[in-house]
Amino acid sequence: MFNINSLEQQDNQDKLWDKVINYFRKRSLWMLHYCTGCGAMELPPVMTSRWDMERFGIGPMATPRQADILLITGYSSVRTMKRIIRTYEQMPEPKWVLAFGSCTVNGGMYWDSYNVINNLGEYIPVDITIAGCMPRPEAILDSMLKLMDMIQAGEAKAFRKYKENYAYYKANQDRLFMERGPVLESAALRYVHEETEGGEA
Amino acid sequence: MNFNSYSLTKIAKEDKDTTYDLFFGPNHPGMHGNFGYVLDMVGTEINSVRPNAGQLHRGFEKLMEQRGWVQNLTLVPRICVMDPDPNEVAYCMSVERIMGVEIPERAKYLRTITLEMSRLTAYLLAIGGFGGTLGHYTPTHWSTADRDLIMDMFEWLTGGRVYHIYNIPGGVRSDAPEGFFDKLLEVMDALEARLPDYDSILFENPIVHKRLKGLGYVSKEDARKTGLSGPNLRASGNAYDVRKDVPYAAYPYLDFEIITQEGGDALTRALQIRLEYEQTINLIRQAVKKIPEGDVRLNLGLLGNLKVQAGEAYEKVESSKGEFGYYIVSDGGTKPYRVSVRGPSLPAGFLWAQKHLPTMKIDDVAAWMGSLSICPPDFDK
Amino acid sequence: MAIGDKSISAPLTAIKSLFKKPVTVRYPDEVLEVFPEKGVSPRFRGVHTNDLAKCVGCGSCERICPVNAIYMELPEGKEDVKKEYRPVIDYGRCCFCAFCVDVCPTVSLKMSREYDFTTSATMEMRDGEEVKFVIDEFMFRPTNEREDNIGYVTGKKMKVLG
Amino acid sequence: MMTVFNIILYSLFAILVGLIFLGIGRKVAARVHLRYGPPFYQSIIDVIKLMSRESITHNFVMDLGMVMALTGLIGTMLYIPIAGHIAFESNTNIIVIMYLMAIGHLGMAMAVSASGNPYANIGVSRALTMMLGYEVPFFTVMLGLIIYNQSSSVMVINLAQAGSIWNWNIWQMPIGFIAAEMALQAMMGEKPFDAMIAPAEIASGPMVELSGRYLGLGFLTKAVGVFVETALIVNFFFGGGTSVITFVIKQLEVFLIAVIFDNIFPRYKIEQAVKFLWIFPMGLAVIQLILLAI
Amino acid sequence: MNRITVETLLQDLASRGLNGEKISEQQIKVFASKDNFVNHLHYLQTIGFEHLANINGVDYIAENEFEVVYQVYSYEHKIHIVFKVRIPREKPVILTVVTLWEQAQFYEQEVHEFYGIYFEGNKDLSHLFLENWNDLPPLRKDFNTEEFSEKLFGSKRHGGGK
Repeated sequence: MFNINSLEQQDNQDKLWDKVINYFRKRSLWMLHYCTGCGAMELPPVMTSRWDMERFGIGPMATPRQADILLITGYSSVRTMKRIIRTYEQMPEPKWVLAFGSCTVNGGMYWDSYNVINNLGEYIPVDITIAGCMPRPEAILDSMLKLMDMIQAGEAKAFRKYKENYAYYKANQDRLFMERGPVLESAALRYVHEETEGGEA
Repeated sequence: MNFNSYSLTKIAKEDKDTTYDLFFGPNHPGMHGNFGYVLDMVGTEINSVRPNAGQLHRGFEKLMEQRGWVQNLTLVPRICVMDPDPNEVAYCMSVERIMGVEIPERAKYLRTITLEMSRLTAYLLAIGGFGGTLGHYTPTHWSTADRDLIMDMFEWLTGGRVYHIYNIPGGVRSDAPEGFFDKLLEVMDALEARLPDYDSILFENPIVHKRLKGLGYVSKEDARKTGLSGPNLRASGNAYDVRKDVPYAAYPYLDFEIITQEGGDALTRALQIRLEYEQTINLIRQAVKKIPEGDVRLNLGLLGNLKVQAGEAYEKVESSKGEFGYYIVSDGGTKPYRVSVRGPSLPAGFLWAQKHLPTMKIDDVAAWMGSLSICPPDFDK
Repeated sequence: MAIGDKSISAPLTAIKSLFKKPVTVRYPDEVLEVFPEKGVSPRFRGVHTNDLAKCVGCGSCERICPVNAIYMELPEGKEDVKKEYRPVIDYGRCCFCAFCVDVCPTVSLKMSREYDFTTSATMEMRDGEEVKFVIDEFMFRPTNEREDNIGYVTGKKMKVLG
Repeated sequence: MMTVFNIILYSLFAILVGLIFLGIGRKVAARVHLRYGPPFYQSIIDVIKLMSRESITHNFVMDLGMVMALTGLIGTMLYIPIAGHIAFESNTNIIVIMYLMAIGHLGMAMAVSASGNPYANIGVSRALTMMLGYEVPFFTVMLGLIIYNQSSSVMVINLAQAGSIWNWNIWQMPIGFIAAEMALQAMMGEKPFDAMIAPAEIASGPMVELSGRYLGLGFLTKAVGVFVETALIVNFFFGGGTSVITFVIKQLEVFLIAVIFDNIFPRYKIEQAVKFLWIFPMGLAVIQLILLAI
Repeated sequence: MNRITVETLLQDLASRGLNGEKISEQQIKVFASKDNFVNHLHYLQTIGFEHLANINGVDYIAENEFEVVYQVYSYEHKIHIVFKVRIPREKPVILTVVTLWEQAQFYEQEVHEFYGIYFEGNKDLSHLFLENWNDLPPLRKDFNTEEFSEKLFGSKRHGGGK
């Protein structure tokens, strides 16, 4: 099974090899082609000719197995959250999460919506967060460059936090996805339709 | 040769063990937005389909009841990311209808210009989408870069690239900056000069014809009855355009014809977008030429505390995907009592998916979806 | 030839784009040169700046904010009266609509052309239980200073919503 | 001992050249898109990164299949002369090449169908169908070459074209060359014949479940594949090369033509692609064969 | 068929026992009872109102009634009808119009999901958008979305600050 101690040992080993491999990792970041919200609208300009992120070796990939970065582009509804977590857990390590836009920090526009989660950091570990609604292409590129620096320095290790604190994340996730009773007391007012009754009406 | 006629497939369809569920989306490169279909498959053929919606549901209509009349303007453009301005305009028009006010002429023209610019961005994305779904990335790269020219214009005019929040009840927020219209005309020339390139690489490409011809046929009658609107409706031969039939903004003063085509398949719908793209450039030029001087906004008092008298109205706007309608009920307070949004994509995304997809193979799903310009956020709400 | 007729030779004309100049803006080295000034447009709605001397703590921005991103806070060491309060802006909520700028009666609150607001410290685990969220880092507090002070220009009339 | 050394040297050379070709291809594609694109060594970085990542395997067959795909293609490469150098001399090596080239695809098919993902299965069935589509015309052209040269050795065909540029087979049998180019497009999986990858349809098909090392091996297979296929065309139609450098430049030209066509056409559906391959290149190849027979 | 105007349409509908009001030159609203509204809609369909734009609910909690609104438009006459049917809140049951318009299936599913209104005769009223939902249908006025968000997602009115 997974052992936290071994991880710490790994962290302490600051070998030259790690630095070399970090260079290759930062120069070839493949992101998952999954638009979770409206922030994805600024991705096409960044991916295509105008800003051309392929200059840095960043490109879109079709499936989570091939991807290094998961972009959470904007708000995520409960249903999307489920898919995000499933996707995140399918990605092989090392993996990084980039959160786009205000919605991922504190709910953004949809802070009081009944179907949108408020803080992404409660459910999966995030490496970089960009504010903006939605962030400009330049801001996206800036954050990518910053992520590259972090990878080179060996700081981008949020995916390890996920393993270390799995119980915390799991509890938060379960709160959304497990079979649960009504959240509000007003649910008792619900009208349940019976077929026979409907026939008379 | 119809592959469905193979008897093996027929046997397989009846056998429960040979069918399997395939999740086409939400995490799929061919999917437009965060949406999905659960396909019941036999081999590579689709047996039946179940739309897997709700990933984008935010409860807009509920949130709008919680916020003030003007505050809602930040919410409405987010209903359709690709084409946000029709939402703003439709919302403002509904509010103005209830209040019974008429906006200044210059504001009408500015609204028209933003609407048409927004339509251009959406059409360019649609052209890119056709390329992307058919595996042809050159037009995708070109069109997204060209789209940025208009985004720059938007940024100059309104201060926002994607969400402009430019229209408010009573007009628009600010006048155009100096030199804006000249630059806009330059951009229009540049975009028109690019059209032959798109023609040659996409619309005249024999393989594109081969892929799209006959795909997703919608007959004239069906298109009217099932609530399709916009380019989809016109590509099936129905001359219906909200801009002509229920004129709004400055469209009554502009000179244009409704473009219709017979055909009703994906290729016709792609060409429809191509033709309307040209028309849109023409409309912007006309509007820029005719724009009068004057105020851009009515004085409706302190807009932060705007109150709208009790009443209701349904106003619609022709967006790049079809008819966007806002039905607003006011009880005389500082917040709307009910805002209901009619998105154009629902009939195509749900109903036509169940009609069309079971006759297709997995190859065509993405191209079919792009051709009907399905935009999931507007039915997910 | 009508628009959209099939043509086998037409796609080959795309080869000429090989010899055109790319449209790419190589971002960290180059910036946009579309507008009268370099970089983003003069009207761009970026992060806020607040002229603390001009601000009168009226709270108009707090009331108009559609997303409850603004609340009034008393800076440290100030007397507890209404006019000493200053707005705090939460970029975990802000949707950059600039309504707050439009209603500001003294034109002290403005939006700069700066757009970069990125942070890497998303969360911190303490004993595997406590979590410090990034929320606090996304606050624009009265003590914060920003240099870019070009400001959001609203056009002919300064106050658009008032 | 020398043979082992040779094999390692040849395969490293092929991998390196193939990867750089892929990088240059991306650069050229980017220029067609009006952008700058990645540096030409990007593919090498990608592969090294993939090799260093966590790899998720589903079972033993998956490991075996990916290795088999790579070794199959490297094996093919050893029978192809590169500017006169060849690892294994053989009199009838066209037959061997024909046989070995299929192994790459079969290994891939084994590996990805072991993952059990329906997209991967659809992708593999498409790849094998496509193989059926392009092998028939390509080998018909090869048959023409064998008849023309009265030999099934690539070396002999190669040497027969030596001397003047007008001795090249591209002038002797231009119709056959066009057929071979079309088949090559399908062989390299470039558009319009990339139905087996098709991200927008089946989410990159065979590669759906591959991660880390397996995807890296897939990339290497692709790189060696590009090397082998372009080398065949250069040997058959462009007279090989006097030195390794001219040989590689000729290969690059052949590859770039494929890349440009890749960027100006969308993809055919699989049944359309096979139909096309069996009508046009096949027809041309048969015409060429008849012309040679007369 | 002659092009009909708003006035003649209102007269025509009044003769069939439907009250209507003019909203604008091209728009009217019509009130129907829940017993025979399907017949009226069918009649409207036969005289050219063939485009069903939307079906939506409105919750009039003060009057203890739901309203189901059918947005119907005629391509021929260029008139939009806001067709309103009221039903009691305690027993929200109404007849389906799937037989008239196929797309009504999904609009009705949506209204059912958001208001808990049952459409008699509609075979599939499963949830389209919400998953794992055990509370009141969310668009009803007695459902408090902010409280829900606070309890499930831990949102706060004023972010992380106060």
